[in-house]
Amino acid sequence: MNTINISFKLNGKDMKMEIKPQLLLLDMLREELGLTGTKNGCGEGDCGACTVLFDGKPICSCLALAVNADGHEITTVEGLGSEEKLDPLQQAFIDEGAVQCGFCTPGMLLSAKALLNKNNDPSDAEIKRAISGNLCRCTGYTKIVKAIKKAAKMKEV
Amino acid sequence: MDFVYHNPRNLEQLFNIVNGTGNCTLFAGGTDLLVKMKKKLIEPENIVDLKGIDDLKGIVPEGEFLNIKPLVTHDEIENSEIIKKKAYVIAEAAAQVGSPQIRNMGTVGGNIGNASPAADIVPALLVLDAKVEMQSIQGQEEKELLSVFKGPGQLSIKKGQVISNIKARVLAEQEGAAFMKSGQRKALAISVINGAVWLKVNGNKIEDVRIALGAVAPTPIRLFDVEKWLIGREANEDVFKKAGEMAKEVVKPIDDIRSSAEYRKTVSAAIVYNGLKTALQRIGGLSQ
Amino acid sequence: MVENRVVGKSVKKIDAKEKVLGTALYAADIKKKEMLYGKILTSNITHGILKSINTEKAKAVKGVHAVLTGEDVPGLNSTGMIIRDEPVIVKKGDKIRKIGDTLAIIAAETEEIAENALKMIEVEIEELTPVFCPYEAMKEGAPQVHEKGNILSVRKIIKGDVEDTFSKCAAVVEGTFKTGIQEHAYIEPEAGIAEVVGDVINVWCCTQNPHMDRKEIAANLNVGLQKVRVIQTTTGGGFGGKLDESVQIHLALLAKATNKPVKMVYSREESIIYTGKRHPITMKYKTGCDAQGMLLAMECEIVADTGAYASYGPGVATRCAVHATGPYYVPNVKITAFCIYTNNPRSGAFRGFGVPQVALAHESQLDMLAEKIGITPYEIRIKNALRPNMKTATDQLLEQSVGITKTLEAAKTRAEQLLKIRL
Amino acid sequence: MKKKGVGIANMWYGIGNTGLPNPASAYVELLDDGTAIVLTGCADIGQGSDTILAQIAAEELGIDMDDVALISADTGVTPDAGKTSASRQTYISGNAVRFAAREAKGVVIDEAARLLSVDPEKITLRNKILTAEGTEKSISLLDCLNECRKQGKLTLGHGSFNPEVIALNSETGEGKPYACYGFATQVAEVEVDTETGDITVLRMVCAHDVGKAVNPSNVEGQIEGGVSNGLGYCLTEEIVVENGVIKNTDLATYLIPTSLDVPEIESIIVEDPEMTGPFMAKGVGEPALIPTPAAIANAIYDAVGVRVTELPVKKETLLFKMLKKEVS
Repeated sequence: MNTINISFKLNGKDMKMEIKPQLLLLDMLREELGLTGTKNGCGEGDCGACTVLFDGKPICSCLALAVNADGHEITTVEGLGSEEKLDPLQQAFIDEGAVQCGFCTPGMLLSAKALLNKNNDPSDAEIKRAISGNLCRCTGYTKIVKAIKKAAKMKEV
Repeated sequence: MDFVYHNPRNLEQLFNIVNGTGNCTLFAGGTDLLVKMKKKLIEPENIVDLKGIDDLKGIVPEGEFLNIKPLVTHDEIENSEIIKKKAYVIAEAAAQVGSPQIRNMGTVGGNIGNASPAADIVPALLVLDAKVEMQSIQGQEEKELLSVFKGPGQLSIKKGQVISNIKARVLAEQEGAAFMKSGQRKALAISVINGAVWLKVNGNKIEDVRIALGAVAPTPIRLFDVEKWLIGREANEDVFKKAGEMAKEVVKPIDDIRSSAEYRKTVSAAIVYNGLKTALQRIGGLSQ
Repeated sequence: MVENRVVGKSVKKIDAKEKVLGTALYAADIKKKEMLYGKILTSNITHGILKSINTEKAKAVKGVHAVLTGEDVPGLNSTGMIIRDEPVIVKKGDKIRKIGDTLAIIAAETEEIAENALKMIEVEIEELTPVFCPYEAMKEGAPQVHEKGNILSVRKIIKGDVEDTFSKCAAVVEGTFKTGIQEHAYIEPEAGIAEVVGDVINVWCCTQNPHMDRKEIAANLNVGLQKVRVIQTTTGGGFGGKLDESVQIHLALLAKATNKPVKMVYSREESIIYTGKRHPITMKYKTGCDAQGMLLAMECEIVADTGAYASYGPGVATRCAVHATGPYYVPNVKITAFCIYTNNPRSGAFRGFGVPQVALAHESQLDMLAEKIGITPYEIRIKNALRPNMKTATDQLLEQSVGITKTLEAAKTRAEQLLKIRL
Repeated sequence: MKKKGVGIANMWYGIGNTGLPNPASAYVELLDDGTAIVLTGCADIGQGSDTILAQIAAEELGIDMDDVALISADTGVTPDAGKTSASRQTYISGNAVRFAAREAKGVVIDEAARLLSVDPEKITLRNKILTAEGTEKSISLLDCLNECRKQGKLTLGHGSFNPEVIALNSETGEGKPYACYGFATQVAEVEVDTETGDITVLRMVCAHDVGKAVNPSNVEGQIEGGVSNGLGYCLTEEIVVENGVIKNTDLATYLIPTSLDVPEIESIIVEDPEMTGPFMAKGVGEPALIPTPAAIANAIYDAVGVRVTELPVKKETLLFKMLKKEVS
């Protein structure tokens, strides 16, 4: 089987990979790179659990080919913050009780991150719209919206 | 999934691949294509990825038209200053597609290429008198957007042809437009029925009008009879209401998992009526 | 009283940090050396007899380590939370009762190999007439889903005399209410991984009850409970849907057969087809009250379609019956709740266990009565709400912590403020 | 035209299995340094039982949340706590953990009583200090544990709880199906579009009697999530089955609420203490969803005069019913 060499930025680091062109971005992240923070909830772009940032914009990694990362920048939840230094969004999600089962959380955080990067004072309506591609079955979204609003006002933790 | 991957960098390479290779499937945003592949509804032999071709990207004004290249995403349309100013009805439609993720991935060319009767962007383009430019190794051809749809998932396009541009007429003074959608929920919803309206008034009179509906027939449609009836009449609520009633009589939708045909018929009246009303309001013709 | 230090405080969830970091391990995130992937061959007919199954070709596929059929289940080959009525793998000669019944399971080196090998299993099924409507299924002569008949359970609650009381009511309302089938739709589809270490079978999986899983695995592998260890992985929602067995027993069988770690992750489609749903229920209600709106009698017949297997069906139907009056004092009650087998998808536990269904009925009936009597929906509720030292339909004396009048008042006050209305 | 309506619905919900035994158990070990390990079979599926049970243990042991490590749902290590279902874990496993903690605590209390020469009943443990009530005498938990170890005493506890129920009579249903019940009232405000049948839930006001909210934020989370789940059940969620075959097997055709579908949710926690519950708590997980469809259905009637008799309320069914009634 043919392989293709790609180079891209992953969570701020330069990466080079040799991959099969059929490989999905989600599978490259989870299976080849062990970045299992990105989840597979439906595989068809209906739930948003697999959301990653592609050049800063949220996309469904389950519907993207890994080759398309070539020359671009990918951010996953692992690139958002670390044990020592949480992203304000991550801190706000903990503080506000915005996490229940947690399966939608990584994708939700990334959609929120993309919003806050372009709008540091979003309204509730703007927040709800920004996360409307991320299904959550546990929280009813209420505390998630609050957490994002709070994070917008927080300085780096 | 098992396919040969092609990654042309320009149109010439693209045409060489499309002509020199067996069955080719064009890959733009991937939001529909990959779903179909995963469901094994299609099993393409050759995937031709268009994302490396810069000639297929960008929004360029040209006189009375806007050139919207096929790889422009729904998100780019929604946020394009020029579209928001001169062809806002397309931005309005793009904003209602799927979810932020899908809008960042899905493209206008892909939305047309899928030939889904429920595509949101299509009715908006149709009421802006959109043309499609098809390019192939033999040259270029321009068609009315409406004429390229043959049926669900079927496009009237010759082998080797690629959609290379979509031209939409900009809105002028005294021209208003609106996009309407009825989905089963407020995001991530495929339209149960959608529609767009474009209206040009002269004083109180309707000088010209275009109405398009989606998900009421095997392809998106224009309501030519209703448009003809409206031209020359006064632009007011009663006339719009009547136009809605007429729309209900001309559409021939089907039952599916999203809705019954009867519902689509009934709601087409509301879509047309509210569309006309909103379009007129936007040119200051009716109080809000 | 001393004030609590921790209880009553909104402390941060202890698992939140690993979840926001993406480091929490869900079953699908676990990888083991030499791990195999499990897949299931399921029935695409609703009712029949498995006449023959030939797995030779599938077994011969390179990369396939095991193909198991019903014959290969060393233990009971049955599961079920209340009644053992569901085969783990339908055995040759046995019955298929719904779409998605397991006919064979496979472990292979990749998911793709497993999927391709599944297609090579040859199956012969004798189709039987199915029954899909629970009312049809209750009739004599209907196709029998299980040998013991289609009426799985009947729960009766009888108090006082409804017939006599209805004739004395100032207002009586009647209605039939139907509810649809709901899917749990947790965002994490079912997943697990099993590995035999020494003589202990370890199963890591998403679940709502690892101890029940252990019991089911042990019974079907015919080993002692001490030889099975079930470890719940971070679970991406359950809502009742992860109470029944999904991947657990299949994984344990495959791990034992191959002596390698085996992982199984349901696709969304598999999750929807294979797992339980919320019971669709039809409720015929009749409720009467006096001229002041005090409830006097309620009669209802509840029919729950549990599909092909019991799962939590009898429990759901019983809960419907017990909760059928709503939180109100009703002196005369006649409730019958049936749980019926059909060849529909299996219904099971789902957040609320039948109570959301009856709530639609009794709450609609209360509004209907209030309208007839000429009082508000709030008034009829506060008048009839249970209070301490009142008895329920099952004659249970409620002694304390009966907060319904308080919730009514609190909701009314806040709603009136927020919505600027009078309730 | 858009019409607004308001509906109200009540619910009750028996906590635990219906008229059947459903025990839970737990182990607690108070360690040398005053921290503790709790072992419970209770499966946290995201609703937060790990946190709730750790809170209960910390409270009972008079130590901080950070001092508690909780290991749950591993049959190799943890004792059986029954199912995470029937809204039973706060009430039943909560009691089991509390009793286990109490037993472990009993060892240090006895030791403190011996050291301080008072009756064990007089000893309280709070903030890691054992105090003899009505005296100035006290000893730190750490010192007391140290003394225990010198005596060769480990500080272990086991607890189990089985709610008191009476099986239902098969003919009359008489019995005591549950030891306690949760109660709730929800009010829905909706808007119905009379031209399309579109139903928008604008606001939900939800008052829930939980006995005692062990973690108020968590209780709100359950209510908000339950309302969302109930809203979907009421309006858009339906598995379509034809001849035993499910027609919608993906999340593009099985529609759960998105962030744009869920309204403002006002949660009101009502605490009518449950005397048999751990710190007077009972459950909330399922109650959160139960009255939601009924409240929305009653609000739809209030808005347009059409009585909902089937779930989900399809907008097309509603539209045609409205047209028949000539709602305008």
